[in-house]
Amino acid sequence: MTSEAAALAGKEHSGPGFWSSFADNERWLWPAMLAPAVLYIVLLVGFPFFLSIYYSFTDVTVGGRDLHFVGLQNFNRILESSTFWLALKNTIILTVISQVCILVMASILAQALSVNFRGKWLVRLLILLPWVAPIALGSIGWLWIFDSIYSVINWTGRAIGILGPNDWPIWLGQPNLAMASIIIVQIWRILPLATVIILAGLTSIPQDLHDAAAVDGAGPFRRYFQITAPLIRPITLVAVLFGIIFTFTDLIVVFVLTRGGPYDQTQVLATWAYFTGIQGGDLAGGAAISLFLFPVLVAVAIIFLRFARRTEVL
Amino acid sequence: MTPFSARAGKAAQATGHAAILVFFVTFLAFPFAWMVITTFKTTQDLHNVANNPYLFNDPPTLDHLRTLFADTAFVQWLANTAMVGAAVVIITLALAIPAGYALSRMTGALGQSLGVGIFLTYLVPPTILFIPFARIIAALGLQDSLWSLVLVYPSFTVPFSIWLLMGFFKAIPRDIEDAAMIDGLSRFGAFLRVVMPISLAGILTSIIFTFTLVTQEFVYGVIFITASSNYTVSVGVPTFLVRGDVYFSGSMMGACLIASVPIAIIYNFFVDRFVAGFTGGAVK
Amino acid sequence: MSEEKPRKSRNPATGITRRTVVKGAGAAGLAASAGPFFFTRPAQAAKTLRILQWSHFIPGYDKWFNTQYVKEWGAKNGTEVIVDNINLGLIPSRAAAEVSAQKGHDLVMFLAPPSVYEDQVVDMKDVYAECEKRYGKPIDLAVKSTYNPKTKKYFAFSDSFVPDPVNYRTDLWGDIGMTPNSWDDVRAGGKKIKDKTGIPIGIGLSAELDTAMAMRALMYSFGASEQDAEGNLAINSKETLEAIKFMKALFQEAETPEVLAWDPSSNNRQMLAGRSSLVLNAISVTRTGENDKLPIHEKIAVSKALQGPVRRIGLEHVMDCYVIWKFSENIDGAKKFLVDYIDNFKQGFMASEFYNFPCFSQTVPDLKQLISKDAKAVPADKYAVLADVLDWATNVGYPGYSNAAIDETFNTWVINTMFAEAATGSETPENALKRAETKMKAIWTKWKERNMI
Amino acid sequence: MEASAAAVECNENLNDMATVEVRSIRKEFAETCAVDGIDLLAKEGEFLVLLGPSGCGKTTLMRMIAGLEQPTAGDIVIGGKVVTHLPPRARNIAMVFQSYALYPHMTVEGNISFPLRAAGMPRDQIERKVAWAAKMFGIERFLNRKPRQLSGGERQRVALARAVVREPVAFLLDEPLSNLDAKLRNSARDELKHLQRELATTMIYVSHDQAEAMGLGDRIAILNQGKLCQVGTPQEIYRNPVDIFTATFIGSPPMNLLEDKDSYTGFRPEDFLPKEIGADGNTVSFPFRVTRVEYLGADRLVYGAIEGRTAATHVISKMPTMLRTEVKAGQLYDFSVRQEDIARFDRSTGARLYGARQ
Repeated sequence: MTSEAAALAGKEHSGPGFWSSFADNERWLWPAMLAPAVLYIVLLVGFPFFLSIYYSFTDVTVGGRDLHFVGLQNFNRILESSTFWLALKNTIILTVISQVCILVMASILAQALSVNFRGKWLVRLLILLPWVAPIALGSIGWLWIFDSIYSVINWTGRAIGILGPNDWPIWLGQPNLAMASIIIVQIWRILPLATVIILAGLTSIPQDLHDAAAVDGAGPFRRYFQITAPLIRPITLVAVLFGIIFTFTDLIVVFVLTRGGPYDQTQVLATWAYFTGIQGGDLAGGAAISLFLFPVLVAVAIIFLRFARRTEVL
Repeated sequence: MTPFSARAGKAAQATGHAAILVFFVTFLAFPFAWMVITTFKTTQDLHNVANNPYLFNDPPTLDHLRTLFADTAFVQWLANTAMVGAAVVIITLALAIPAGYALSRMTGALGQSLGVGIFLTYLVPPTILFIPFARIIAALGLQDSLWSLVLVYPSFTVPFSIWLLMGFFKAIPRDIEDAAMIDGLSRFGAFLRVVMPISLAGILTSIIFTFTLVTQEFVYGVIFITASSNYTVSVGVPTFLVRGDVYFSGSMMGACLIASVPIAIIYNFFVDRFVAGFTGGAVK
Repeated sequence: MSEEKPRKSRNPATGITRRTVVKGAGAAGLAASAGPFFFTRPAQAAKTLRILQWSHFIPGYDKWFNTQYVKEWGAKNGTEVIVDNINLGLIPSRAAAEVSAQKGHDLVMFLAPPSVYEDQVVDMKDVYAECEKRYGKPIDLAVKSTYNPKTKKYFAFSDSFVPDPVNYRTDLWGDIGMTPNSWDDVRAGGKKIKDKTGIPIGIGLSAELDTAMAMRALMYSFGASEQDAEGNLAINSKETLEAIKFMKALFQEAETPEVLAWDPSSNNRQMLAGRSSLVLNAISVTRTGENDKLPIHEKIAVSKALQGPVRRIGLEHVMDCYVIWKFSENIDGAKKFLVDYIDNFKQGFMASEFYNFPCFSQTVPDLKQLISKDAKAVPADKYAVLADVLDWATNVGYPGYSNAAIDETFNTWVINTMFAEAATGSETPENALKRAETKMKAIWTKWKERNMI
Repeated sequence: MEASAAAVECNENLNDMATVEVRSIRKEFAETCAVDGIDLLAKEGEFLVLLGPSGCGKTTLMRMIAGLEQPTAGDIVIGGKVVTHLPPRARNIAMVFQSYALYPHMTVEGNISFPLRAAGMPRDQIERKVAWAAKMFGIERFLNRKPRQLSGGERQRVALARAVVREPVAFLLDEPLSNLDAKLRNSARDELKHLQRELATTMIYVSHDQAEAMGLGDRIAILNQGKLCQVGTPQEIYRNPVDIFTATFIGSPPMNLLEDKDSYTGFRPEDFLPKEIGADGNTVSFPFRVTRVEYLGADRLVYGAIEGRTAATHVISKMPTMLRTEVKAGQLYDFSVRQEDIARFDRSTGARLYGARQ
């Protein structure tokens, strides 16, 4: 035993070598652990990001590499364009409406999934599907569903009598319906994630609290709105924040479904930036438009993070 | 309450519950059901407006799947997606776990603002980045290589995972690391041998997220890769099955199904762990 | 469809490609999948020529081009040819990335004149000269689409174009005793058919290629145009306004809102579903019907561009425009490839099932004869009407050249939006025109400043 | 807890100089000074309790001894060797946390063997040691369970076993009993004391519970606001507090304090008894108006105020139940304290002026 202990002690007292002091000293350890990620982010996000900002102050096009500084000209041009305001409005409408719907629907669905029932495994699988489907393909699936000729929604609506023989909504052709279609697809793809996150919050609430509230004579609704909802608020905020980010920066759904049409009525900032910068060749203009996305998102994120920190998410 | 009314109440509740589930399953899974039908319908059947779209008016056909597998590099695309996904997951974890941990343990304003700063980088939209990226990729000689995607995709998976893991690590009591250090590990050793295993659920969550984000990505994939054998599924399918004026709907729907359903099944096995991972940082 | 292109890496010992080895091993899955990680550069041994072009609408064309033609050419010229086919909508972003990177393919095919890239591409003058020596002058359409008179530079080389005829249902038009010969016929007959059967006209009003072509055809035949022959902005004219008003009436009388949501494939589907009486499109509609054995293709006829108040004129549907980047690693090879391709153009014409029409007419001297007897078409002379296509087809930017300003206007769908806004009534025709003019003025100013127009 | 012969043998030769010492140690956080120049020595085999209210710096002090915090100034000496700049693992100490800090992903066995595995001990030795420690704490049955499947008391034993198994120079215990219920706490306290006797290892124990401190400690160090107030045996601390803080912090109910001109007069409740009980000789008596009487079984607590002073001062008397003297609320009695039981404290500094008992 003695030798054992000695060996043990010997090993432990081997003195502070370089590695040892490094692995123990938080002053060095934290920077060392952060360095790879920070380096990567600076090189592969920061650098291109600032390059883009630089572009937005120049007159660069896809066809040329020589560029001249033009100051705020691109931004002025964008702000004067009615399409910009339309795209901004659409982006906000799309984000707000889809998030509100997702919040309500995810809360209901999570509540329904939080109890045990037969076939839950399958139900959960089916519900998860939209989230794992590559969104470009999922959107094409919806394109097929919304097709102006073969729309299965319209066919079904007619078959069950909701739509009259002369009703044939053109989902992607009428501005309001087109917007609605895009919102539906956004809800469809983000709802599973939001549900899973909120479900996570629900399962983390101790049963005691529900019992206590029940004993206190609270009905199911009071129980939900006064006990459950406040308790899952922080995690709900997380779900909503992700939803906002995913919706706000998304290009694919609009790109596949309507390409901003009819006549720019469903244009969002991300698609308009793409069409201007890449299709139209006005790289500087495209960069300037997509830069508008960033401050808005940052503002939203900061508000959310502040809320969330108050509730100890971050 | 009489036993009868109690039973009636219960039945009503069960019916309501079932109705909610039916509604949501229909909404969320219908497009996939539709994909199944479309995949196996003949082109003539698909394009006949007089037909009931739900029925197989012609006998089901495997033609669309044959097109998918014989005329496109679909299997290769799946494999590419899996490989890129795996590589990005490894890079993401290697960068995000240490960074997330360090941020979760750094005291003071610096750690906090660094954390927020890293999260904000997640908000930089890809539309801004991809032109400069093209230059970087070219400078490195990676055009048309899957390595270009492996290099670029962490630009959105790393900030996200750092943020996710940071919340998760914060929920782990410091006592446990202190105990490990007293028990003979270094600060770093405590992280490796104690914190990491405890955080498995959180790490799993970030793996799932990373992988999903990779399979969803479209814009970079289109721009950096032109060789058909190097496409990922997200890019390959719409690129090859929309030819000029014609959509190969059947094959495309089949591709979407094949690409999604297996992943969904795998996720379903992990969803409880995933749920635990997500709440790690948010609800104690 | 997507033919495996020749692999870039060769096993030097055996000379067989890696792909062959893998196929031999029967491992289509994981073994092969590791490949893309390890082969990022063509092997240095042989010269290479990398071509980027669209996935041709006729799969047979890609098959011929990728697996037969370029292989033979490569063997003859000691060059390994790599062809990458991508979706037509993705060509602009890919090109942008290549220019930004200053690396990419040696030969890139655009489907519309890529004037904005003029600074980045080599002058094709000598390619044209060489082909002209052998086959006479290229058609005017090709020159107008690839030449910048201001800078005196051929920024692209056009081997072929795709005609954009009218496709209409013979049965429906027969029932009302009309044939669509003029725009007025389309409006009157379209209304009649729609009132009678509920089947509308399918001329798009969306942000996509087919609409862009159809609207320009309408404008040009009304005597309106984006620019004059000298390249000055000329959109604001009473002829343009007339065209807009006509389209508004046509939309409201003979169409449904579905055309507002379309992509380039939608008019094909509408026609093949029997839900359309007339569309403006390439022959892809009937070709799809023939290939997919949809019986309706027999009822679809093809006719020449519509007569307008001023002239009968239509657009090319697609203009093949090959460019060679200045930074290309095999400029000479690319040029030689183009010249040789013109030598063999007839094969391409056949492989494309009459989709690609020659820019050097003499390469297919018996074109008229060929198209008058088609194996699949019912009736067999369905496509004979395309014989005089050059008399009624013009370029984007008519009556001037297809320049950078025209290109940007085209690609940002300014004209499409103008017509759609007016047709739906969300703007008055005058306002829609004014909005378009504002956008176009900015574009013209920009390119004038750069001395590109 | 069974003391096996092996265990005693194990520890016999271990700690030649098992002292733990801190020298003028300071710890400053961003704006506050958590530990403000403390000198303290835990003798070999001693059970030293660090006692103080929360926020007094006792946990920080312990964490510095453990190496989990770096002192701003001063040195830490363990076994005669300066370890100030050594990481925790090089100090050969064990620590039991308030939360027990068991590794949730390992079984009990994994938890106990963890320090041994970390030190790279051969497998067979680890097994022997784990068996020994498990037997010592009677947790053999739980070896394959995960911590979340254990009760609070069981977890505490596992934590102790994990600390004991590596035979450290010293144990640091951070309120290890505070998560147990009252009954369990008493028996655990007992066992802990027993364990310390057996192992004869230096233990430093942090507590905010004076009863626990009095019961366990060979010596108690009282800390307040980062400073060391007093170190001494429980008796010394109780009977001879050096300042008002110690005097009022120790004892339940705390020492009565009466305001004088420039000092406080202090006496313990149990020394404040009816005059007729008070023994002859040198006593000081006070008119005591009783307001309330509490029966606690063995004792009566008599609450009231001393009359005839400028400010009526509330005091408490703790009377053993065996004193049958009748005390009723509302009545005025004469109570007295022996002169030697009275302490005086400086009014401004709080320091003791002269002792009641020399």
